[in-house]
Amino acid sequence: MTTATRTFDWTSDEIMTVAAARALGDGMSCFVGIGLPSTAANLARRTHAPDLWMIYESGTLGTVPAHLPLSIGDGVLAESADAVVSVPEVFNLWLQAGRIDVGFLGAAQLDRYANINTTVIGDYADPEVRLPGAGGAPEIAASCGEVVIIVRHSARAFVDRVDFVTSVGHGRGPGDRERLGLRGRGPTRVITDLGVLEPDPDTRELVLTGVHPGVTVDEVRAATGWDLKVVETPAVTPEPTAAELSVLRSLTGPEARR
Amino acid sequence: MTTATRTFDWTSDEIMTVAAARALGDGMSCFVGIGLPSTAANLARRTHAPDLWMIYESGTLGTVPAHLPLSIGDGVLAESADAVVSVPEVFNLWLQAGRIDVGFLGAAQLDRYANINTTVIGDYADPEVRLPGAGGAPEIAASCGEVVIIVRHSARAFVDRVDFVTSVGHGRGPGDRERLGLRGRGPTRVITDLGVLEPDPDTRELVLTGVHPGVTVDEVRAATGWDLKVVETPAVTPEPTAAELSVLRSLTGPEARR
Amino acid sequence: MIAPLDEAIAELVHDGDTVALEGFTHLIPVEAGHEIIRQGLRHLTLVRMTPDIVYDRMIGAGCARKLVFSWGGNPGVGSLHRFRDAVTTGWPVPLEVEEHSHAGMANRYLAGASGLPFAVLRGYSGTDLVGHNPHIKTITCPFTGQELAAVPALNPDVTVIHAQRADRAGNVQLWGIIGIQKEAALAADRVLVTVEEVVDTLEPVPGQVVLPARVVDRVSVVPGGAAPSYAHGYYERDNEAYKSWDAVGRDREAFTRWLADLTAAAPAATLEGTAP
Amino acid sequence: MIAPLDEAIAELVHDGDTVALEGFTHLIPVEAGHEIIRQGLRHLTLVRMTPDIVYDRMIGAGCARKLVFSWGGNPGVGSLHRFRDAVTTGWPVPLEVEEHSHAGMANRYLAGASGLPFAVLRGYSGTDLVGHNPHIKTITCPFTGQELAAVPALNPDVTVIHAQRADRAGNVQLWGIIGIQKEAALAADRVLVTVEEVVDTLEPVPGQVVLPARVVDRVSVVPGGAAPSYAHGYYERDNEAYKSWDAVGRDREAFTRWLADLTAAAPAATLEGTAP
Repeated sequence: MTTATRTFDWTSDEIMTVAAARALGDGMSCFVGIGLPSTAANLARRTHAPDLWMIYESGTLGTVPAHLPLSIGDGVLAESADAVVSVPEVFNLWLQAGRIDVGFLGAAQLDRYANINTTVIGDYADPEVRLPGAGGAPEIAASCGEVVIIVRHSARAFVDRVDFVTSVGHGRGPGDRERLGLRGRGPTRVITDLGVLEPDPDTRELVLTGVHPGVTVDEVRAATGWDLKVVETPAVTPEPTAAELSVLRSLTGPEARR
Repeated sequence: MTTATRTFDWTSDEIMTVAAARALGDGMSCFVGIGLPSTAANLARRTHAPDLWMIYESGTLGTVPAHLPLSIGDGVLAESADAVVSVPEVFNLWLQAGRIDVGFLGAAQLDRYANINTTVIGDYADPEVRLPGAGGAPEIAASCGEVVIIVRHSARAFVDRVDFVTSVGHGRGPGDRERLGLRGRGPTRVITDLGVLEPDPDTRELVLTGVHPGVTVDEVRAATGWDLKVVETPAVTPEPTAAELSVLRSLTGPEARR
Repeated sequence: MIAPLDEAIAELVHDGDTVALEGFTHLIPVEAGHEIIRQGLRHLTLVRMTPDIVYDRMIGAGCARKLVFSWGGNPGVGSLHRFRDAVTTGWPVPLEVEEHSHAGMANRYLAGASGLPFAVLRGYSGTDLVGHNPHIKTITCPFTGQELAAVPALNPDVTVIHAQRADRAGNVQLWGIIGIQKEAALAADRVLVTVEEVVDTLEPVPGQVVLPARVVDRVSVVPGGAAPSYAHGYYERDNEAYKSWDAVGRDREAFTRWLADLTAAAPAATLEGTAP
Repeated sequence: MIAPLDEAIAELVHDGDTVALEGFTHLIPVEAGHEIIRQGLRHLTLVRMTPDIVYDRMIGAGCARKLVFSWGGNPGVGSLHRFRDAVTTGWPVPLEVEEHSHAGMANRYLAGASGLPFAVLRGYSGTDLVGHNPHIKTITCPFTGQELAAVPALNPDVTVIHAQRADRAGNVQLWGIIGIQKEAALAADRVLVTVEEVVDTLEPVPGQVVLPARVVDRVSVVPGGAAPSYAHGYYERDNEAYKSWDAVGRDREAFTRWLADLTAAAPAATLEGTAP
């Protein structure tokens, strides 16, 4: 007996974003990276987490943007913020001081210990691909209470060891964050377009703990560049609700563009 | 033949303040201490130095107060300032960065090398007199391009060696400021109610270079707690002009009080 | 979030705490200091760049075992006699003193607010503050070899400030001379803000500092709570009060009478619930 | 003080200088960058937290020998192809790269503006940035023994920023997202500010930063000078311009044509004095 392939009325990017949004609790403070993290955080604030306190590295604290910001320093972030502070202040007095509950990051390359590379693919001195670089990520990964990573799943992105550690996840395993003086707990969830990975409490290695509806464990393994461990019974992500999809599409659809 | 004693139509405090005001060049930036320095700086700005740029440690930059501020943080300083910044900013980004031409300080005790004591008279652990302490003075004395000190002359105030070095003048002599890493030139003039003292270019010891009208060198020597050296022909301070006195009295007279 | 001053002090301030009441001449939280006296708090380490008459009163009342400061005087008037008496004779209780320069104190708060254990500054070099304060050390620049001063971060258990306004959620807005209040609040474990008024919406004001509600523990409405200092846009400095304090503070008996009057008076915030 | 842009650039920027054009997404001094290209400046060390299309253009035009930065991309679009080409193939000239995190760059400017030789931060620990950048060192807290990161002060020869307004004396006012502009300007030896307009009086605006005239060397009136980025209160971000740059920057020939067009056009400020 073969399973009939069901067609969903949402995309893999959409369930990734919805799953990421659900990772944010109401009332949390969240340091938001641009791109997918920003979409997910704004979705959370418009659904289950109306008191999510969003902070962007451009210095906008407690911002409530009327539409999705197009860049990290979009004017819509400043207009609605509790306060707008300078870049040194956002990093020193807010992030470094340990005031932010969750950091929301993307990645170009991610390894089995959730270390992040956004610098180069290949050798640093003679790179195959030159990526944008660190931005705020190293200190977001170091100082937020925890880190949630959103990244599309592929064997090119999910590698055994990143070519360059731009931002530390769990280093090479247990005790590394403490040894490095990193105060936050580090990545607690990696949310992809296929499922959810979490660090094993003992080894700190990323383990597949959940899959999105219609995704098989073998598909996730094939899209992962190391021998991915899987929990006994991976959870299946609840499907996006009509309300979640409606808000998400109002944020990202063509009508949201100015 | 005896000299007739002339009566002046100004007080010794007034000529002190006028002489101090004249020490400020137009267009200079001046870090202003409260009390006599503030009176002198505001007099300068209203007479020969209309573009004097005054900065107070309360964070008011380029302030043009409509009346003499009563305290270092008087509201009149904020209302008229080019910018109002925080206390860390005024000390770090403005004073420490070396942007201020002249620091204008008072003193409770001053020694032959123009070191300033505003902390204690007597032993630190068991003081005869507990004074207010350092305030902004140590770093004003360290970082301004030069320092002008205003203090009333008395043998109790002008001592061979201060009981406590709150703010460094010329240390114990030549090379001391450089050795201590103090970037400004230090005190270039001490203006009192009797005359003007300047550091000897070679020894850095304060030398009497000028007396106010009607003051004799012997009087100054008697009011100085060390064997005061005197230049060959001390200058005599030009008397306050009618304009200077008029502005000064409008600043300090009863009609200036609110 | 919004609570009467007596409740807020009772909740946030405890015997033995390190407490900073900040406000650089402007917006000094004087009424909060009075309430600390009324509640008979003891063994406090009081921190303040410019201890003035509010700390003179708290020291005279015996609240403090230690004072951390950079300039202690009655601004524009003269000395703090209760402070002097405590330092020189130990009345009513001995007062330990740790003193800095303004630059040092400002950077200690800034480091505390920034989550750093220390701050670096060009300061103190050659002064006798160094020898009398073990909290001033030297650090060498790893790039240039230059020697600079290092001071430890200051992280009060409680910071109390006064501001012009808060909204009902506890977002705080202050303006005019902004001093060290933001850094002192962000450096503290707990934050109490007394305000002139609570409003529905904080209309932006040029030169404002906004402290988001999430870094504020309690807001107490205390109109005039900064007097005899001033609140920009609300009331001016009462210079006569500073001058007249000189005679009270100078004399132990006069001070003791002042103290009895203060502690006899119920705090404004609880008056309506008090029997005659 | 107030001078045409071409004169101001000629006076303040020289071959081999370390030059920072700052503006964190907002108020990017794009026209000043174009004028640097037009004047054919060479061997610059370009400094900027977020090199975006203005630095892609300057790098493609061969102005730079080194880039000091923390995030290099076309925000919301993708890569900077001229930057990539210079780094990976050395076209048109090799580009040395020194990279930091945002926190590191912000603190480098802050130290530079504060007259300190270095800054301390919790940062970089465990990252490969440390091994690839000799300007990241470790420092030990003299009070707690904790290890922290140290980065050297950044003091550009010239900082260029764009602001909404200046007055005739050269006092500069900017607001909205204020970024790193104040620190970058105060860290520099020379400062050029392009502005949307010069006004008689700078009416205070909530959230403003004011740079007093005495820290500004030249003000040039360049309306629209931040486009395609935006100037809060004046114009919005031109997202299409960012997107369409991708195709131009991706192709050396298309870029070379763009560059020829740019250098053929006389700068706006000198148009009236130029023969046809």
